[in-house]
Order: sequence, then structure tokens, then C-alpha cells
Amino acid sequence: MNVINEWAFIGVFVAIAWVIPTLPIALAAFVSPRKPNAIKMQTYECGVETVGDTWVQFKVQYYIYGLVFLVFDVEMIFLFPWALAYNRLDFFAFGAGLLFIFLLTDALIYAWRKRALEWV
Amino acid sequence: MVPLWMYLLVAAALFCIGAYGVLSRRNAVAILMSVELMLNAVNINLIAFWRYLTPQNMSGQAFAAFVFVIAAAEAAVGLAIIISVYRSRRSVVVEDVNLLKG
Amino acid sequence: MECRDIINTLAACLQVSGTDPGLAQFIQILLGVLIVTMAPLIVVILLIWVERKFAARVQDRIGPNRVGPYGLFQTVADALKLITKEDITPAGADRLIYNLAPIVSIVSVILIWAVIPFSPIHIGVDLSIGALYFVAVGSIGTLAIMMAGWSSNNKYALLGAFRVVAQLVSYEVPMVFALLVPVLIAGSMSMQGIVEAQRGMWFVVLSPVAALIFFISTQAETGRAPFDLIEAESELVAGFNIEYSGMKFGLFFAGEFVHVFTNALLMAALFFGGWVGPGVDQIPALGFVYIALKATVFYLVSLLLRSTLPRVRIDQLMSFNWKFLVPVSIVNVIVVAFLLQVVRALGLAPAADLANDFIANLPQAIVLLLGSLVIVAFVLQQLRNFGRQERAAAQTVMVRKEDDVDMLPAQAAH
Amino acid sequence: MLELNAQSIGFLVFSVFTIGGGLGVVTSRNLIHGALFLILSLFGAAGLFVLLSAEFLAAVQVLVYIGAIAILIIFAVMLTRSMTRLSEVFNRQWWLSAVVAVGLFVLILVGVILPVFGGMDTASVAPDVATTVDLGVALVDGNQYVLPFEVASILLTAAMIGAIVIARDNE
Repeated sequence: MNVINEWAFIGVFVAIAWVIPTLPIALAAFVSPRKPNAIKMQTYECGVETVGDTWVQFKVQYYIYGLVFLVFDVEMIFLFPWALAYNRLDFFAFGAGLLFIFLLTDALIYAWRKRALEWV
Repeated sequence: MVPLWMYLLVAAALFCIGAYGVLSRRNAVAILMSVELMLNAVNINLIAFWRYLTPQNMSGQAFAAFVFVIAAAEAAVGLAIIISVYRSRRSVVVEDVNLLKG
Repeated sequence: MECRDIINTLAACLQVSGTDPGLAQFIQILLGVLIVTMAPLIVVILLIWVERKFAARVQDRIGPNRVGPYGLFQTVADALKLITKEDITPAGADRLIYNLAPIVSIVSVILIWAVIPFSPIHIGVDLSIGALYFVAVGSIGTLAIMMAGWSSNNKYALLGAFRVVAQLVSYEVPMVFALLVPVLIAGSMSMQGIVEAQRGMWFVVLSPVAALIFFISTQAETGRAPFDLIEAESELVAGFNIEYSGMKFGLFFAGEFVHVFTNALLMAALFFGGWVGPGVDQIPALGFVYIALKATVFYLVSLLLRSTLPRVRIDQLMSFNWKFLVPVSIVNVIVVAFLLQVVRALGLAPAADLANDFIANLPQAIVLLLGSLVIVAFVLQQLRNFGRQERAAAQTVMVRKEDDVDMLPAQAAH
Repeated sequence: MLELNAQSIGFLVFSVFTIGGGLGVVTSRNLIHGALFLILSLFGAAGLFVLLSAEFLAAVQVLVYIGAIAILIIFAVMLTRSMTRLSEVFNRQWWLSAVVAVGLFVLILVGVILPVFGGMDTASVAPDVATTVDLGVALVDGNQYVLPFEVASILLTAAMIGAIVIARDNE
């Protein structure tokens, strides 16, 4: 199989993978009873009436975790080709990779020292 | 294969949509998302030119990879600034953020 | 292309019988896709039964035993029940996203199956970037949880979704770093390439640290105990899927069950040689047996963990990831990369024509294994020091830390 | 006209995703919908990358944009409650912006695309392309991209430290 065929497979795969879980939901829509009423449709929050807006404000810590994750994720753009080509690279490439990882570890150490990774 | 100009057309359209969003939206997060669209249009262009003009040379892909880094850094710092501004001004509307105005 | 056997060269066979080449190719692709997408869904029916029986035995219960022999049809009965349950969409929910979320959740897991190698010739499609592909599609699952939590219009659902997403993205970092190690050693990102490279020596021998980190972080990715903050009933009512009912709820769960087994398969393929085993070149179908056996072992281990370990607290969960797994996985990548260069410089690496030979791989394996042992010894030493400090601190300050008080929504919204 | 095969169908579908998603981003009132449209658009772009034989970048696009940046944007939307209380989506100069955007599009059309417009001949395009391995080699080659490679790392470090400093409240 050539490259385009491989990805055609993935394309068809994505399409079919969407259809299959949709089928039971569609089936359930036909089979299951539907008797909605105001109480039933209420938001379920421990049986107590919902207070205020759902979009309460969240702590910034979630964002910090997402941020650190993003940085490490972007790092993978470079580390994967590096690892892939590693068999034909020399010590210089190891040094380059080491420096690259080391610089990013700096950021992690900074976050650690500043207690940005704590769940407070 | 699909000719090059079709890719360029898609990228140009995406870039202009992004530019419109940046210029016209009031919400800072929406502006940031529009910037992401524009960066993405740049990436489509870079890779299309790479594929059609210099497929043996890695430069196009390498540049696109660096654009990813820029996009990520921009999103990270930009959103952090928005959160910080929101904390002090309780607003994400760019017109309300006029601290630097004389 | 010629018509050899009906499965692998179906397109050629159809062309022989006079079908249009493009159509023949499409039919072959469609059939392959159907087989690979159906496989996880059929497997999951069995898995749910295995899981319930296993957990029951661990906890000294009997488990499902009424429907069919040994309760085998319990899952079918449950599926029927779920389909006939009333499906409630809460008021104020974002209908489209609410309905889309469970589908996206299971799609992200099914898509991984496209690159899992079952035998030397049986694989959905051997992408050249297979290892990155499964991480990429796996990360779509995070999005599904976010969609579910947000669209439910429920504080607890949103709060649960936030927590889960924070957990999932955090544990993706060590997982990807651990994944770098097989790529580094095999010099290939295609799943078949990685499995082929293990013919001489399984990667778990070369880097047991990476294998362990991969196992732990995939365990966290599925949100199973001890990392099951997804369903922290006591704090979040039920987490992000609180408002879901009927088949949509069922799909979330089916997705989770498939994900656990998928991770076991990936673990087997990446570190334990996948389909590699005696006689697999003569009879490729044996590959199915080998990888299934290996995956079952990991699946059972993960079930055992689930049914025995208590849940960790969220601050412990995050600290464990960022202050333990991530640093160790980074150090591990550096050590493996360094030792690979050393091995090559000393000429200990197996020659290209002997790459499949166990003996030829031994010197390299021993060097890399020693490197891993050094890491393990160092980490254990550090942990011991840390534990000593903690105990000393605990004796002086007998104040217990408050658990997550600030997480209640009332206080979160100032 | 365009020959109808797997590639051109894929191109049409992904172009629709990309541009439709983009339109959704700039017009949707609800920012979470905007973020999901952004994901659709980025997914379409990933598909275009595949068609351009940049598979690695396509996977990275899904991993980084959809898996990380989109999540970060949704976090930020939640943290700032940006969905509520904003009555006007567009500012007062929106019509001016539209003129500028359309003008820009025309400019690009005339300057860049028109010279190559209509050419359907792609026979001269080389069928084989450099692989991800070549990318890896180029990235750490002293004569090619090793310096940008390290600078990228410094940039990411700076961005992470800066963002942490800005985002945390120092009360």
C-alpha cells in the first residue's frame, strides 16, 4: 500500500468510527421512552436547587498545568524526529538533544521552585 | 494531484478570515483564536510550497515546526496575559484594557 | 499486485474478477476498516464480563452469574437495559455538544486500533508515524471529556471535567517521554518497525524504567484506580458524566473499558515484543495469540490494581506526576540516549545482519539495563531521603493538611 | 477540471473543514463553540498536511493544537468567564475590518495566486519527498538547524516561565 492509500484507510476509518457509536444512540432514541418533565430535566446537583450560574470561576492552577503540558508537548515536535534519526547521528547530536532537554528542564525546575506545580 | 494554487487559495482565505477576526472581535480570547487561524494559514502555505517546490529539502517542514513553537508560545503567554488582565480589570474586552493610553 | 490470499490482496482478487481498480481498492479498505473497528467493540463485551468476574473474585464475591453460563451474557443484558433507558438531556445543556461528547470519547479510543500490529502481516495500517498517531488521537479523548463537562450545564460536571483534563494532560507528558525510548532504540515510529526491532530483545529489558512509566501513565490516562478521580463520587457526585444517562453513559463506559485493553495492547507492542514469538514467521496468525496473551497479562495486572488500591488525593496525584514521573522519565531518555551512543562507540551494538539474534543483542542489553538499574537505585535513594524528611516533619508538626477545601464551587467563586 | 479521486475528494472535504471552521471561529458568539470550530479548522489543516505528505506535522498538529492549545484556550475561557455578559460580539469598526480583510484577500489573489492560477499540471512535482528522519537529521546538523533548534527550546522556556509569572496571582 502506498502512502496515500494508507491515509485513505485512516480517512475511511475515521468516518466509520463515527458511525458505529452513533448507531446505538440512534437506536436508543427510537426504543427508549421519552417523558420529560421540568423536575427530571433539572440539573442534578446533590438534590439541592442549583445556585447561580454554572460558569463559576476556576482556579488558575488548571491553566498552569495546561501550560506546562503545552510546553512539553511542543517539545515533542523536535524530540521525535531527533529520536527517529538517532541511529545515524553522532555524539554532537546527543549533545544538541541534551542541551535542548536541559533548557526545558530549567523551566520545569523554575515552576517547581516557585511552587507552581502544587495543587493548593 | 491537486494543483498548488488551490492550497494557496485555501490558505489565503483562512488568513483573511483570521485577519478579519483579529480586527473585528472585541473579546481578547477570540482575537487570540483568530491569530491561531492566521498562523495556521501560514503553515499551510509553508508546507504547500515545500511539497511542490523543494520536496527533497527539509527546510519547509522545519520552518513549519518552528511556527508551531511560535504559535504555542504565543497562545501560552497571550492567554496568561488575558487571565491576568481579567483578574485586575474583570473584563476581557480589549477596548476596556486601556492602561497604557495616555 | 497479484491475487494470493483473499484477505491481504482482496483488491487484486477483485480486479482479476473484473472490478474497477479504484472500486476494488475502496472495497478492500472498507472491509479492513470494518474488521478493525468491529474488533474492539466485540472484545469489549467480553472484557466487561472478565472485569466484573475478576474484581468479584478479588473482593471475595461471585460476580455476575445469572444471565447465561457463568453470567457470560450479563453484558448483553446490560446493553439492552441501557438502550431502553430513558435518555435525559438536562435543561440548559448544549444539545449538539452534549450528544457529540460520548461519541468523540469512544472514537478516540477506536482510532488507536488502526495502528496496533497483531501479526507480521495483520495491522490496520502501518503508518510511518504510528507511535505519534496513537498519542495524537488519544489526546482527542481529553477534548471529549471537556465537551461533556461543559455542555452538561452542571457545576459538578464542569468541575469534574476540569480535574480530569488536568490529570490527563499531566500524565501525557511522562507517557510521551517513555514512548520516546522505543522510538530511540528502534529508530522507527511505525508500530511494525518497533515490533520488528524487538525480535532480538524486548525493549522492556533495554529500558524497564520506560516500560514502568508508560504503564503507570497509561493507567492514569484511562482514569482507573488508583487514579480514578474521574468518578470521585464523594467529592464530585460522579464527575464529568453526572448528567449522562442511558446509552450515552454506556458509551463513556465502553470507551473506558476498551481504553484499558488498548493500553495493554500498546504496552505489549511497544515494550514486550508485540507479536514476536516462536514460529510467527511461518504462521503469521500466531501473532494474534502472542500479543493477546501478553496484553491479557497487563490487562489483568491493571484490573488487580483497580480492585485493590485506594484512590489517591488530587494533590498527591499531581505531585506524583510532576515531581516524580516527569523528572524520572526525562532522565531516563537522556540516559538511554547516552548509553546508545556509548554502545555504538564501543562496538557493542548488534551488527545489522544479527539484529534478530538474542546473543548478539546481549551486550547492548546489559549496558542499557545497568543504566536503568542506576536510575532505579538513585530514585530509591532519593525517595528514602524524602520519606525520612517527611517523617521528621510529621513528628514536629502534627497538623493535618486540609483536603481540597478550596475546590468547593461555593468558595471557588469569590 | 479537477480529477475526482481520493486525493481531490480529501482536499475538498478538508478545505471545507478548514474554512468553515475559520468562519465559525470569527462569528460564533459563544467562545466554547468558537474553540470547537477552531479545532475543526485545525483538523482540516491537519488533513491538508497529510495530502501534502507532511504526515509528521499532521500528527503534531493534532497533538499540539487540538490536544494542548485548544484545551488551554478552553481553560482560559472558563477562567475569565468570557462567554457571559458580552453583548456585542464585534467592535464598531467591524465593517472596516471586513473591507480590510477582503482587500487583503484580493491583494493576495492578484499578487500571489493569479500568476499560478489555472495551472492543473502537477506532473513535474517530485513524487518522493524527504522523510521525518531527514527532519531529525537536519535539526541537529551543525550546518542546518541546530541553532534554531536550541533557540526554540529557549523560547519555550521563556514562554513557560513568563506565562507562569503572569498567570499566577501573587496575593
